[in-house]
Amino acid sequence: MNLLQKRHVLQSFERAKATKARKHRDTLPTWCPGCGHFTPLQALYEAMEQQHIDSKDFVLVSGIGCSGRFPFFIKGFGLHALHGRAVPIATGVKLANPELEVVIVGGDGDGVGIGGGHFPHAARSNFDLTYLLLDNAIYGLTKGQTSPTSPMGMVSATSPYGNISKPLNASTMALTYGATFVARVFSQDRDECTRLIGEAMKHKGFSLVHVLSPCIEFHKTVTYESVQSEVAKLPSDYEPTDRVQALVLSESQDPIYTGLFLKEEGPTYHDRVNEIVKKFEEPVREEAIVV
Amino acid sequence: MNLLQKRHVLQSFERAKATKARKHRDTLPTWCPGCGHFTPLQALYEAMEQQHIDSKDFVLVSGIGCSGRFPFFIKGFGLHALHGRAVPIATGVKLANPELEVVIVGGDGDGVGIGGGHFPHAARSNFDLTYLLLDNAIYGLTKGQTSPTSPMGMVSATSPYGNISKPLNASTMALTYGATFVARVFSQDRDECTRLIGEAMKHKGFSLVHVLSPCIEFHKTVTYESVQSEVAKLPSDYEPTDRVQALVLSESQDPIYTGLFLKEEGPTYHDRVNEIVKKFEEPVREEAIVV
Amino acid sequence: MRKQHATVRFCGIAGDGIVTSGKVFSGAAADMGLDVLVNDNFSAEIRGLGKSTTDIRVSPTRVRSMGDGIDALVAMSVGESIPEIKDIKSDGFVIFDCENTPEAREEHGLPEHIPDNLGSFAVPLKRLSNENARSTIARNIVSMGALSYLLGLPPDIFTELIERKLSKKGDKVVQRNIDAFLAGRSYCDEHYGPHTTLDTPEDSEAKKLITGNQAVAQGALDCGLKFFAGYPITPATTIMEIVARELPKLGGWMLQAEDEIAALGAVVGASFAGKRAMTSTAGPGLALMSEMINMAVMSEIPIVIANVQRGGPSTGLPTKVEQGDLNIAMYGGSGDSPRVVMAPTNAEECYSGIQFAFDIAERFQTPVIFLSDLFLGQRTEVDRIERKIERDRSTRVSPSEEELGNYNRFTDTDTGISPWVIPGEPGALYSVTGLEHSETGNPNFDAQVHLRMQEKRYRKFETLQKELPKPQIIGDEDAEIGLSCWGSVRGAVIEAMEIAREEGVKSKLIVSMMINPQREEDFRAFFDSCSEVIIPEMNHSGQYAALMKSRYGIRPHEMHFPGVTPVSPRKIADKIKEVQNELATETSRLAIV
Amino acid sequence: MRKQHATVRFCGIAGDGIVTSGKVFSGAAADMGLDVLVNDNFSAEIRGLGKSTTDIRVSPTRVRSMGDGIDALVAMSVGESIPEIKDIKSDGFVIFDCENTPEAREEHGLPEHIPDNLGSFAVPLKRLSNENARSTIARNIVSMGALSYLLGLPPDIFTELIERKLSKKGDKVVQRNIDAFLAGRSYCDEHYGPHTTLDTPEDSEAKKLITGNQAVAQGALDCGLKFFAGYPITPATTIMEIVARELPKLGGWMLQAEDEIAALGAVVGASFAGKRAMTSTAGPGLALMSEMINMAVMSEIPIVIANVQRGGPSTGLPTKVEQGDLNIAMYGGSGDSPRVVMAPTNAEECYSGIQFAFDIAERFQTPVIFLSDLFLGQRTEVDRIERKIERDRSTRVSPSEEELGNYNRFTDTDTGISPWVIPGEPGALYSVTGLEHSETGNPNFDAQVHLRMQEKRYRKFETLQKELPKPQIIGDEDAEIGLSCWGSVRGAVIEAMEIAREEGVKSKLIVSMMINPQREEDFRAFFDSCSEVIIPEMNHSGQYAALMKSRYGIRPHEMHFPGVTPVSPRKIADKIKEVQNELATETSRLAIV
Ligand SMILES: Cc1ncc(C[n+]2csc(CCOP(=O)(O)OP(=O)(O)O)c2C)c(N)n1
Ligand SMILES: Cc1ncc(C[n+]2csc(CCOP(=O)(O)OP(=O)(O)O)c2C)c(N)n1
Ligand code: SF4
Ligand code: SF4
Ligand SMILES: [Mg+2]
Ligand SMILES: [Mg+2]
Repeated sequence: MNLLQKRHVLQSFERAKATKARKHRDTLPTWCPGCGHFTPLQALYEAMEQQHIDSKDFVLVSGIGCSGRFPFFIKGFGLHALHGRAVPIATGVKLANPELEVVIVGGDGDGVGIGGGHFPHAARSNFDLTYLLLDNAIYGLTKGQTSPTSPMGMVSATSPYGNISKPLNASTMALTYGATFVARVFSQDRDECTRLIGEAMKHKGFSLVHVLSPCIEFHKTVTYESVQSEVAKLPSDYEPTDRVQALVLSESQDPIYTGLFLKEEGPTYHDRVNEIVKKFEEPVREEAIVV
Repeated sequence: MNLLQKRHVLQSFERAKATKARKHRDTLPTWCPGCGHFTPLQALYEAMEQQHIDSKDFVLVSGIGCSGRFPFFIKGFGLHALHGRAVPIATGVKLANPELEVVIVGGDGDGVGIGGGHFPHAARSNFDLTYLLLDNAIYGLTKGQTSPTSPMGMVSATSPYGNISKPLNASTMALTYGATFVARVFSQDRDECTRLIGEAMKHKGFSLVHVLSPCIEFHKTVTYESVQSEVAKLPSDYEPTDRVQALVLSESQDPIYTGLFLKEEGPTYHDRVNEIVKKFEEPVREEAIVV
Repeated sequence: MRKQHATVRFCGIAGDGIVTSGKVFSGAAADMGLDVLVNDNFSAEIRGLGKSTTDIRVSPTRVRSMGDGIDALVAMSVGESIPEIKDIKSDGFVIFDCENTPEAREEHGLPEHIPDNLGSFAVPLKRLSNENARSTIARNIVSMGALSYLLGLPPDIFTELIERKLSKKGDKVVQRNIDAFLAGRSYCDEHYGPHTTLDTPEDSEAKKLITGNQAVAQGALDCGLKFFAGYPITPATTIMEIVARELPKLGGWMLQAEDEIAALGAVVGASFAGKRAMTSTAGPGLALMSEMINMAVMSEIPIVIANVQRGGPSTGLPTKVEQGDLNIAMYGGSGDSPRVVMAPTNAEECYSGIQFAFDIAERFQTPVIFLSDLFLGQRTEVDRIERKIERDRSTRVSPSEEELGNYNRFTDTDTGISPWVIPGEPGALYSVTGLEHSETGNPNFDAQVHLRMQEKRYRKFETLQKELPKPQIIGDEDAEIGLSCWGSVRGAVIEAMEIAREEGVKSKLIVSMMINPQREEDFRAFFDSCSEVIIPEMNHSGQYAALMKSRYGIRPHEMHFPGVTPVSPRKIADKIKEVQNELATETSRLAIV
Repeated sequence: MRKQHATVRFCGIAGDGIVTSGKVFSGAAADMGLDVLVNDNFSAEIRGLGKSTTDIRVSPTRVRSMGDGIDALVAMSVGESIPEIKDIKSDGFVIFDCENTPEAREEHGLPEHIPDNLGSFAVPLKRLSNENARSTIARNIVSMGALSYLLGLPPDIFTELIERKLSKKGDKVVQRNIDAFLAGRSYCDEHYGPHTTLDTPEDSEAKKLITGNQAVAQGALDCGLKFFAGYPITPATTIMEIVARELPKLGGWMLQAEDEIAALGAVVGASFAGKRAMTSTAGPGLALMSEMINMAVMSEIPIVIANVQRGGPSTGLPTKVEQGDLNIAMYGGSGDSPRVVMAPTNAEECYSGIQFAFDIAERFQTPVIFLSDLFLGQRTEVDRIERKIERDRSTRVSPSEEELGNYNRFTDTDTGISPWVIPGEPGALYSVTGLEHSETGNPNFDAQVHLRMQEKRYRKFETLQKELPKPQIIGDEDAEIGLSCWGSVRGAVIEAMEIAREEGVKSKLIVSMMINPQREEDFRAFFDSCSEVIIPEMNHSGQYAALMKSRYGIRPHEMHFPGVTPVSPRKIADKIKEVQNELATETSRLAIV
């Protein structure tokens, strides 16, 4: 790393230091200088700060990928899991101890590629989890292969003649699966990142924050500039209450909308578990139940 | 099996004999007499018959479940695969030999439970496969546990106090994933079954036929009667050309629409592969390609 | 004739009430104070054309295995029952349906398959059912009457049981069934007279029954299970079904996951969050869990997996027994991946073993794979379990005040065990990972660090080895022939040793629930004390034998039973005698030289 | 001083051009006709703070391993290079940057770590790069100049190589780099004079270079690979990347799947449809494939899996070598699940071995797990491959006219091999399943059928065993010390045997690409001929040793190298000597008695 690069890393990081969320003052993120993931990391720090989350009650479960390294850069408990398996592991953590604030971080390959079988069930069950899906439309950590969110035609070492599969859209998927909080944000929009991550954490139920977070090292076409030119905020009068409406807008590619698509209040999975478990605590009712 | 039951099996089967698609005249399906799966089996026979598909060019890949037994009741090549893995295996069969007619059969647990991670990719890649998803909203073969399409509140051995997760909707999922042919049908509507399975097989690209096929042995609430009372055919003037429209109608629960939601023409995955491979066959162009 | 043990087989297809027959007969036997072992044999099909059988072995003394052959066959359907006749012992008998009188029995095609030496009892099951119960559905109850009469068992306990089981359905139903039962008896009394007399137990106290899967679930619930996540798979599903019903009553929860990977993932998460957590599965599911087990090995998270073995490989034989998953349990992880492997041998050990599994998992921060099998998991046996209920039990090693001062999640200690702090507890923050890591938990790929952490992960197993209870040694200490076995085969082996002993050959057995680690010194000493070793197991390739060979350098006689049905004590007894014989010849040949 | 072998290490972080340095140096060495072995050592991080090193060992004679220690360290960044100094041999040297003149070298903090015995060459890399190439980016080229001079290597081949590699970027770039290179040389000439003189090769013909992963891909493409499906994973990804590029040119296709299960599933499907198909992966991926491998075992579908081993368990050490996946390859399936396991020992065997793997897979209708490792897969070595191009090669056994008449997919034959008809071919229809099945392919759970089909599945392995080539036996036939090893360790073992021999101790080695099955008679005979056996391998638990112990009843001396770096020939040589010593003492002690 030359000095310039080092300076970039340090700068990104120094800014983050401003909050107390960071774990070790001497641990630098291992990402490439300028990586899209720096800003969401800072946004998470700030959201934690704003909500006065005690580090000891914070558990970050992550997948494998560049994004998966989050737990080592943050003050709290971390579980850097297997590729694609952060979601079920986080589910176990939360169900075992609902007092914990559980956040999942993972990449596009991790979440809708290898982990794509878990995402529907976490969403439909409305586990009280916040899922930051850092979508750079590429496999970063393994050095730049095509991912399930890569655009058609994208040339990479695994699609040397251009990608021939349509990309998936994580926000739309979450809406189809029944997630109760679905937002999309451009990683460089730091304030929006902070706000939406904060809202997601506050939301009771399964929340997806779909972060468009370019890989500056390997992606030649999905860049800060390209994303910047494609995104547009949801109309200011948009009300995030109608799932069908949300589905339609989340599908749009021109522009790619950012903002909060949907927020639905209702019982979480754990609320429903509690209802059942409570019945057994009340002695009068216990006899009524035939098992 | 008492005589009455035996007669039922034989009857369902005798009807099927009318076509030549059946493999062994002495092999009886192992399903419970009256199972929802008999009619789609017959429908498949008839569709094959109508399209004059040569048994030797027919490959049926199935998952594990009651539905997974299809290959043993049909004349052709069969691969009774692993639980949840019929889709990727079928993909390999088709890409290796595009001349083969490849049909996938599997249950709801198989397809959107354990196999739910594969479905999105087959759909978005538009592999030329026909997928019959026999949805009985229960795990039949393992004797009646709750499945990912089971209604909320359903009582079963694994949800003795009622299911507390929202069910998934296979048709909507396929539409979200980018499938180019999506239909839903009630298994007892034999003509519609035959017609849609036939259309699906004819369609070039990934086709889902979502068959509502009740389990008479274990399901107490999703029955022939309940499904019959909930379904309605898509409006007669409905044009299956608009994905957003299709998404909206497929989501509806009251009524549950049946019929063809979407049919989109366009190149299949294999068409795109061929385009690339062909470039290398043309000697003039070969030099132009920098690899 | 008098008999000590007796094995009865009901054979038929769906609708014949085979399962009910088994339940009624075994229930009545247990009520009489007899020892009981029941082995169901279902087809992998739901109904359709599937055949099913139930074997019930009863005895006034301990029943350890299904034995060899059957004493009575109740043939509820003809085609299915014909192949079963060959299993009947020379003094056994068959009960089958006849339209009217015994003379009419030829019509049915079954009698000509019955050899002359066997008792052959045609009973008009359908007719008597119709006459007494107004339906053909009570045919199995009629056959029960016939059977109880022919075995010389008293009627009262049967009728009481019928009454108890059916009381909810009203007096009329009860009476009709009792009538059907008695009709079966009187028909035999009238036409045949008694055949066999079963010995009655000295202690005629009624016995409770239990299956291995029930015992696993009960054991886990009693020792503090708080979270279970699973995916249905035969023959393990009943464990998750019991837990689904019972755990909420204790404030816990059973999560049905979308697949086995997610199930074990949720267990890993729950355990990371400090709760006793487990899953249950069978071969195909265990295969899917390979990567997640390894995650738990690397990040030292306690997990318990109850794996109920069925026939393999692949989807295999879902409803048949085999002991085929030892290899994958031991070696199924990529890299050097130590894990605890246990195998209970009966329902008592299903209960106590699963509790021990939790204690080990938590104390040593390791996956424990608990290898039950279909025979053990599904069979009904007498409940000899001593309940040990301790619902907030924990064997977790927490850091001392001092250790907390300078806390590292993976402190390298003499025992290999690092004290742990659970998320939510104050005083320490850390992250864990499936990557190699230093003591802090942060990723680290240095050669020295890797060496150190590998050694630490293996050292835990040495510590555990020292803490293990001694293996069981059974039989004659001075015998030349030693046996070793694992899992549910133990019963048949002990029975075989008894047979061989009666026939003049002594032998001894070493067996432990602990497959890995094992108290190696005890095993080595045992094998050193034997001239020859025999290892019988229910698989084709000798998986346990291979482990013993590699670990102890022995060259055993291997007996591979292909699975599908429980093993035969007779065959093992013959092998013991054969090996002893060879040994004798060998010795005398040496003496001549 | 003169040297025969020399190992050079470049050390730095991202941006220091370490990989380029390695490529240029090894390329030039190969152009000179030297034998070359290159081992890259990357961090698991993409850029950020990761350190990377490249070792290049060169020699006029055969280079079999990375040897012990390095002769020259090119320290491109200070902090990262200090820990590397300890690896330098007593007559080695360090090149490092200095701002201006050698006198100013203290500034940098590195020199005080250099022991006096080592050559210490401060070169103003940055300044000379700036002066000659108008940027600091050519620092590595300056260092290359210095290095080539200090090793006594002629400049022309380097400058030619630079010209060739950079010609596309224009004359100016070429000239600047050549200037930078020459500046490094002249600086050393001016300030220091030559240090080492490397022996030159007799055969100075330029050599081509290749990596193990390239050889695997090339071998597969040359023998008829038609379909590949994979999922990226270090260190196997390059195989799929090469195939992605090359296969379409041959009418085939590489499918990037959504995970490893789908990847292997697609391979199973393609193979069922009659095409030669494979995947590549590493430990975590192989773990995920367990269930699908078993499906192929049960339904007898040929598949080839190239597994490039990295450090484990779990996600482990993605960029470090280890031989940890033998256990899971052999035993990772539920039930009794026989499969072929092979391990190439060098690039030639990566090529010929993968072709043999396809031949076996197809002929015996079985999965073949091909265990390469990170060191072998990524290292650059001299290309000694004899290409064998046969793109429609098939070893499939098709039915004869007669057999087709009464066709069963799983006919039970003497060899265990059933002739097969591919979907789309006329004359036979059938279904296959992961369930147990009869000869027809239809599900069947009968005990006899299971026994028969299990035997058939295992019989194929006996047939194969007889058809295998003999294992290699290397060394002194009359030696008392025997060694056995597998995979890329072979090179180090042979080198160790040479060292030991020079130091007076003879030994011999048995090694085969075939791990399972193996020509057991040959191995047994070899072990019988040894007094002691040593088994060195790159893992913690001795996985290959455990297999040899179980299979042949030997009690070897095990050497467990923890992975991360390739093994040391010196340590193995010392062990050979130590064991021989013990043997001598033992013998003489016996003689005294
Ligand atoms: C089972 C398994 N397969 C493959 C890998 C290799 N691998 C590590 S990260 C990764 C992809 C990362 O891409 P993504 O999830 O998009 O995260 P990013 O690095 O782009 O943030 C892969 C394929 C692995 N670690 N485990
Ligand atoms: C890996 C694995 N896990 C679990 C099973 C057990 N299993 C067999 S079929 C089935 C569910 C079947 O349900 P579905 O797919 O809905 O099919 P249906 O029987 O209802 O037609 C399960 C859980 C298995 N065979 N393999
Ligand atoms: S490779 Fe891409 S995603 Fe990974 S750290 Fe670098 S810029 Fe970020
Ligand atoms: S269990 Fe249900 S799905 Fe299975 S065969 Fe019977 S009725 Fe059909
Ligand atoms: Mg990514
Ligand atoms: Mg179903």
